[in-house]
Amino acid sequence: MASISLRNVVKQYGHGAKANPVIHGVNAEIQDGEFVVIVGPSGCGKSTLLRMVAGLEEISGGEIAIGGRVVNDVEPADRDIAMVFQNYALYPHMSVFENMAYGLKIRKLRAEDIQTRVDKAARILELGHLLQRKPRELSGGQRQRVAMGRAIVRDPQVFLFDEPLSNLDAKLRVQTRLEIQGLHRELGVTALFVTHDQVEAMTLAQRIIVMNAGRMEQFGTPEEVYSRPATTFVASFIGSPAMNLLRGRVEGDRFVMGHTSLHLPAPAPRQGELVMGLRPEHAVPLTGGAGQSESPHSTAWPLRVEFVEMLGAERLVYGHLGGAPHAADRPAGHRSASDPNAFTLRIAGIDHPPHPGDTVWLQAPAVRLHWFDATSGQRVEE
Amino acid sequence: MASISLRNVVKQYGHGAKANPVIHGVNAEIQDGEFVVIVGPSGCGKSTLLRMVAGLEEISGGEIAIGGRVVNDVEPADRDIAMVFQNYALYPHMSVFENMAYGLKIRKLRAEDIQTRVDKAARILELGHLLQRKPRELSGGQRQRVAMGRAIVRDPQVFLFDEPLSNLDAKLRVQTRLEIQGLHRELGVTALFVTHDQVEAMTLAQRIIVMNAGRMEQFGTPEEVYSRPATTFVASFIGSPAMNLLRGRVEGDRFVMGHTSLHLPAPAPRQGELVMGLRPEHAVPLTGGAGQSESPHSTAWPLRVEFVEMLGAERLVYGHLGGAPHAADRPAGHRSASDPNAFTLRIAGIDHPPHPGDTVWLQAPAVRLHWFDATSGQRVEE
Amino acid sequence: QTEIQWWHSMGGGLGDWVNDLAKDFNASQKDYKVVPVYKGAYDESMAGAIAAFRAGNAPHILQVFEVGTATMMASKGAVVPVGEVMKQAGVKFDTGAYVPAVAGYYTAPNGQMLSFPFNSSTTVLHYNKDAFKAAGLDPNKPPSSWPEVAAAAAKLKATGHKCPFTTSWVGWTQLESFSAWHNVEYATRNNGFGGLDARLVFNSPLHVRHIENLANMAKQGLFVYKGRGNTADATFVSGECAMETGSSGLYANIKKSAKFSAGIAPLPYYPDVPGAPQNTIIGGASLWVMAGKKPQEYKGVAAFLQYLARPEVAAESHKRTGYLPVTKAAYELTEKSGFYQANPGTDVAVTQMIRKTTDKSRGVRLGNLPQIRTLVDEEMEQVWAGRKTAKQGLDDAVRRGNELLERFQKSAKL
Amino acid sequence: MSQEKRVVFRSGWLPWVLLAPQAVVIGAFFFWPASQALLQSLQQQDAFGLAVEWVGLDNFRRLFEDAGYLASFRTTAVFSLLVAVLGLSISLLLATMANRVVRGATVYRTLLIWPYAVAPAIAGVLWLFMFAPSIGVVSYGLDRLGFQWNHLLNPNHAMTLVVAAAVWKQISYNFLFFLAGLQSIPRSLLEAAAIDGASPWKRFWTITFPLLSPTSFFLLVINVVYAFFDTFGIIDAATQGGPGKDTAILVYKVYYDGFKAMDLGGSAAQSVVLMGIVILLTVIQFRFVERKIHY
Amino acid sequence: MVERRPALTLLSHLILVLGVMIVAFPLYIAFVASTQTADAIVQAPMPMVPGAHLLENYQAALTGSGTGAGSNAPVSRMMWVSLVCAVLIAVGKIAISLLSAFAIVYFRFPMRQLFFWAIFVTLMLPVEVRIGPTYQVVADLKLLNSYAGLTVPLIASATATFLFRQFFLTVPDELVEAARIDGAGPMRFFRDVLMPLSATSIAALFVIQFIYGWNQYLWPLLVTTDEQMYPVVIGIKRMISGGDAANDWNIIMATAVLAMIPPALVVVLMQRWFVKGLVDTEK
Ligand SMILES: Nc1ncnc2c1ncn2[C@@H]1O[C@H](COP(=O)(O)OP(=O)(O)OP(=O)(O)O)[C@@H](O)[C@H]1O
Ligand SMILES: Nc1ncnc2c1ncn2[C@@H]1O[C@H](COP(=O)(O)OP(=O)(O)OP(=O)(O)O)[C@@H](O)[C@H]1O
Ligand SMILES: O=P(O)(O)OC[C@H](O)CO
Ligand SMILES: [Mg+2]
Ligand SMILES: [Mg+2]
Repeated sequence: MASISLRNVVKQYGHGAKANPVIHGVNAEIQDGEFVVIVGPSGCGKSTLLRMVAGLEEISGGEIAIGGRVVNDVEPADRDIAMVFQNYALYPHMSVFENMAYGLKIRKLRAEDIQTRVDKAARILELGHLLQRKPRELSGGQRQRVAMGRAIVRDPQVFLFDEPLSNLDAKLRVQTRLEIQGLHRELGVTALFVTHDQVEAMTLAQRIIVMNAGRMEQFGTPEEVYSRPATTFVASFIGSPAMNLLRGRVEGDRFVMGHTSLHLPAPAPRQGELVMGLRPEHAVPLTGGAGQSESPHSTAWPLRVEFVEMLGAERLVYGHLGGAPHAADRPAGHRSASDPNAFTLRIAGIDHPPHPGDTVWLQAPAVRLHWFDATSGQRVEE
Repeated sequence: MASISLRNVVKQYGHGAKANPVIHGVNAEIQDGEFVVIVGPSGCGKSTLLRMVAGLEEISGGEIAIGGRVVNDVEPADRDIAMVFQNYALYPHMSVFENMAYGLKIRKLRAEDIQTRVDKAARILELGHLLQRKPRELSGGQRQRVAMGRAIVRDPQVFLFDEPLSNLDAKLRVQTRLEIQGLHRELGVTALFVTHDQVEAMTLAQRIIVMNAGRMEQFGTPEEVYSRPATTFVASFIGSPAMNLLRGRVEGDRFVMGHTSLHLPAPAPRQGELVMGLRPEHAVPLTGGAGQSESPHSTAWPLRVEFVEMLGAERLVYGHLGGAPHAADRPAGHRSASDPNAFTLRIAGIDHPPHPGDTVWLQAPAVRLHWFDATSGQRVEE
Repeated sequence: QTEIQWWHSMGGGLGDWVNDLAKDFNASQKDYKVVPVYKGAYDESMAGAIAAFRAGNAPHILQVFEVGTATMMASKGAVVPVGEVMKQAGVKFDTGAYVPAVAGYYTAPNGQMLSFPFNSSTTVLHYNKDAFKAAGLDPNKPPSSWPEVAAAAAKLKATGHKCPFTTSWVGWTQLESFSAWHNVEYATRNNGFGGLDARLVFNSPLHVRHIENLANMAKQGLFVYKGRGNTADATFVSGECAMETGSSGLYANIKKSAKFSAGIAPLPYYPDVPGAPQNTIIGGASLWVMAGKKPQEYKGVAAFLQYLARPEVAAESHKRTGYLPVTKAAYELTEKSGFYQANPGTDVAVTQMIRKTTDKSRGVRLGNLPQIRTLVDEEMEQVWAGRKTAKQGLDDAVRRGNELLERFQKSAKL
Repeated sequence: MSQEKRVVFRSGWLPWVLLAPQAVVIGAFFFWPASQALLQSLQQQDAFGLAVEWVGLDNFRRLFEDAGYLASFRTTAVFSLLVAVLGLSISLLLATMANRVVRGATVYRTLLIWPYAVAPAIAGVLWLFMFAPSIGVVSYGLDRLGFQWNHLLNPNHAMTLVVAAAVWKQISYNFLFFLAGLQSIPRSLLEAAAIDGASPWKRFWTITFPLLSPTSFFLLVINVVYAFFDTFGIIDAATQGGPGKDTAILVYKVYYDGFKAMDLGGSAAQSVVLMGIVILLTVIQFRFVERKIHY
Repeated sequence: MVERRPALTLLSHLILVLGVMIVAFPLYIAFVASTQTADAIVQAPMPMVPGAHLLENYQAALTGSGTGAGSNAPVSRMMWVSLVCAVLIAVGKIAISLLSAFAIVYFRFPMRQLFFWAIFVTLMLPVEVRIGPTYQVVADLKLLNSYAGLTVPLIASATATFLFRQFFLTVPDELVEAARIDGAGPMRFFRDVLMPLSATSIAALFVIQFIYGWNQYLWPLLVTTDEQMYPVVIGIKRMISGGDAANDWNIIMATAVLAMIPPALVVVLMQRWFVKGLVDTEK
């Protein structure tokens, strides 16, 4: 087990005029035994970062240290790491046993030792009865476990995962997520886990690195990232459905967006152009209010419902704050994210749902409002 | 537009000794203009059923009628249907326009008519600017829309969809779901839609056919299927996380599972061996109760918490009802669904979450309890 | 033991003969071992040997058909004259002992014998006596002139014979030998004996008349074309064709395989042509000794050639194959043995050749003659198929052939 | 498919060692001889290679003035076209049928695959044997039907004979590739077309055939190269280029002129022309491969 | 299939049966001829059912005791030569191509592109067009009449290299990465991962190259002058090129059948891999 330090890590592909910088100086200290998830949209550089830690990509600038030792020039094999790939990268022609044993064989371990280690890993992962199979004879989930087994037997200081769950179907993904978590608890090895799925990130991580376009936007616990997103990017990326981000002006105790003006439940941190964030699950519909057209409350906001989606235990209500004149007759499929005061509401329970055309009155708890700078997107605190 | 009747439809592959029956007599009347979703686990025969309606598979027994006409021996081309395939099955060598026009050309429509129809479909689907592209130059979502366009231009009586969304990524899936719904509303054509994803089924369907191993388990509205599942299979298949199904004996006003005995909030429909169902989102944690070890309430049930998963807006609490002596020290990954009194609880909000080891007291609203026959799995009503 | 590579083109019964010669020679002494290798038909083995020579891998002895003679002669550095081989090996070599009509062909203007006359043949008419009988023809009175050939062929055809007459080696039998037999020029400069600037002239009216005649026979199904080179031979041996103009050397294979009784007659001619019949010209092949070998190996070559020239060996060969006797002694030996009386027809070749020769009938010795043979084949195929007239075909052959001669003249002077 | 690997091994010497055997072999037996051929095409030599003269482009000039050479071009074009078109269409027909029947497809495949194993020279011998004017079974049969078969004199018959032998030999190879190509066409496309109302015939021409085009193009190039070069053995065994020069394709002429007629310069010049043609073909093929539609 | 048209299926079978008959006919004739006496064959029409002389004809062919025109070298020896050549060509080509494709795909080194193009140029240019100078080289190296001379020049093309390159490019990058993390060096990766993965491609190429090697005609015609080094294809041609005498068609056909058996076995037994290996890489 070991800590991992990223010190101003920079990566660019190509040289000179054709240089294509993809990581712009990332700093992070990952504790010994910690489970850190790197999350971000496709192409933001997650894999690149991970692969630099693995030693599969050269580091263009800065320093990476594992367990205190700078590894910039150390071969992957000598970094004492193990990696689980998105497509598992199992050797297709080797049996499960051979796949797990390969790295040990290369390290010239004695046959008995290999046997013991593989057996142990197979026991942990419940792969015992599959040892003689070839990867193509396994289901997706089983392959995934073999890939983990291959990593475990090596008994490395650091585990690296590059989207190891994205090839699994939804059910299996949930189950494997639990397994990985259990495993980490059991083995306590430092782990760096890449995903673009924020649910995965939230459920797995002790701490999350949120990346965007080669930059680290936030590094914190899931709690922090969810409750106090550092930027609009983090705010919209974490949580599903995404946080409602409303662009407007704070004028006194009101928030003005075009023709709509909302009464704020508490003073905003500052006046002027700001982005206000409110999660769909945090806006509280005023129960008696469905169908009402008059505000039941001075700080209640009207939401004109366009469309309601049923998700079993809950519903998503799509509409516009303050009511948008033409929106209602567009087909639901054509709502666009850039709609200025589009708003999504998430309500639990299945009784008395609102209907398209209704106006729902919402209360926004003051503590649930997030404020961001309109230009930099940085969080603004009082 | 047309109704679809399935009358005792049977399908088996192969003959005689090697016969492999996969559909065991399905009966359903689908109304004109209705949107029906067929849902079920992989291999249950959904595609087979759909393909029989399309005419791509022979019907081994029973009858299928479209718009009142029995089509058992009608060629697919003559059934006046359109189908959207899972991998879209776009003709890779034809442009988007040609793909959509193909069926019309074969039917020898005049060039102007083809142009008009394709243009109209392209407008509806916002494909206008893509008409000259080849399928490989399109994104997944766009391909999906072309596949739908190809179906629309034909102006068929019936639309058939075989898992048309499963090749899309999560975000796109949600969006396309909305589009399909909008489209159906617009065109009003009878539609049969296959999926194995219950969320998709719930959000899209006017009525759902739940299939299991070649049998139709329930045919009803999403509401019905969610609130009054006809069998334990439907109960566990619809809703996520799945309904908690507890196997035990009703003895008077108590429900006994091994060493655990729960006080029922209302009398069960009958005494003896039954399966009791309760959805994770329907059990109400008694707010003051976290950490308490004494029942705050005579009909409150103790849940010993083993593991809590954070999902942004809500949490999943995994544990055992009545407390299981050895469960706590097993890693979470190894919880198994067959654990007799394992219980999952879903709670909204992020404040004061319970911790592993705590006991949470739950209240089960009587109306939320579902009862099933222990052997047949059929719903038992008073 | 020194190995002597000998490449030849003798197939079938002739192949047996060649192998026997080598075996007998090898058995007769212990120093040398002659290894005969069949390298395909004459043109193939010659091409193969030339390529091998360029690659430094030529055999010691190469059997080259007579039309390759000029090419071989012009390649001074590639071959060692037989006379010299013999001299260096200290073997007595008397050119006078050889049949002049044969030896003359392989002798350079300076009198040096360049190659060893091994299997010289000439053109004869083979005919199937059984078929003749069946057609009501006299098996002992073969046709002697071309009109008679046509008449006999017509009779054979009338009695259902599918292939009354055919010929092998079209260029040799119908043009080269034909010219000598009628004492007309095939090429200028004494058919090439007089220098490298010889040009083809076998498109004279007589030639045209003859080819026209054959073309007519072909049209009537009296003459059936059976392919280039000697591929027609097999059809005579199998009995398919009743008459064939071809090599006297076919005798060996007829003897070996034919299931009918065959006769040999002189090559037909046109009786109205003054001076005809003159004499036919030499065919078959001679043995060339290739340059660049070790003295010890040349000794072996000399010993082997000397062995072949022994009267009893040469006479036996003559009797066995139908090829001409190489030395006068061999001829006399054969005559004395009464072979010709016992086997009527076997003397036809000898008598045809031994007539006095003229400048026009001594033979044909032109560069690139193998290629000329091929293009003659090509042109004549057009004629037999009726796609060209005899005149056109011959004119084209002469024109194309002369281009080859020009080129040979140029490259030989390099 | 990416043209580069993301991760590469780092070693200064290993790649050279790995390449060495290939480099030596193609250097010695490909590039050196090819350059020699180029040189020789500018020379005039006597048969035994004892005298060499530089003649510049004379050989090429002579070549393109030679009606026979130009005729050989035509012959080659006709021959290659016939071999490619017939070979491809017959095997496509068979493959389509085999793809249809499901039952017995492997049996048919096994039965159809044999000629691939037959050497062209032997194929030539076999067909010659069947068509030999007097003893051949086929020519005998034709004769009985009142058809006079004579490939020794009739150029059409000769061409038919070599084309038939060449096509026969190549069918198996084409068949295998077409079958694989057909089997890789997603069923759902054909089902979609069926729902769109296309008849089997229409489906074949509008869906199957266009989707097979990468396979077809690949096979077309392979077949043309086959017809150009690999059929030498067939021609040599069956007709030797005759009658006249009516079946003397380019490669046969290269061989004949170089090895039988001993016109090395001319033959080398022809080699150079052939190389040009093949390189052109290769470039076209490569262009196509690079742009090739990956469905 | 999509629709039910028994007539169409019947037609398919008819066409296939016809195809099989046409394709098989020459082979059948060859076999029948190889069981007759030489005389029976030249009777037109020749018998269409197998005769009784199978054993003696094949024995005659194998031991070279035939009496026909041309060469009578024993076929057994020729088959051996053919076999050695075909195997050498196939194995040799595959071996050097694997190595060079590995170098080109998995390493970056100066002039890599040059090498690639050099290899690419050799792709389709057969020996036939440079046959004279190649013959000269072989002769200069004293390789005439040797297995090396018969095989090495035919190895000198890069078809296989190109194919392997194409295949290697489809091997997921992650496998190399996994191997590197597992501590495997280049050669170890080559041996443990790449080679086993290329098995189908190797098998396909083996078939193609084996057939190619076995069926060579023009090249052995030039470089062999020793009957002991004749491959069987040459042997057959040698048997019929002598026109003086009737060909022993029975022996020739027996030889032809013998000459077909090994490559046919290779093709038929490996047909599945053959196409799979090629289709996977080439397209
Ligand atoms: N070898 C390379 N050469 C040039 N650019 C590259 C290379 N590899 C990756 N990139 C670029 O670097 C950026 C980051 O890529 P990376 O693979 O790290 O993204 P990612 O966050 O892992 O995305 P995903 O979720 O899709 O896997 C991308 O814009 C990509 O195009
Ligand atoms: N051609 C066939 N021959 C034999 N059995 C088949 C055939 N096609 C499907 N089956 C079997 O029929 C059953 C139902 O298959 P079907 O494709 O309808 O399932 P599905 O519900 O669509 O599953 P999925 O969600 O995986 O698509 C499966 O058990 C399958 O193995
Ligand atoms: O068959 P041969 O040996 O007599 O030769 C005939 C001709 O002379 C060859 O040119
Ligand atoms: Mg990535
Ligand atoms: Mg399905």
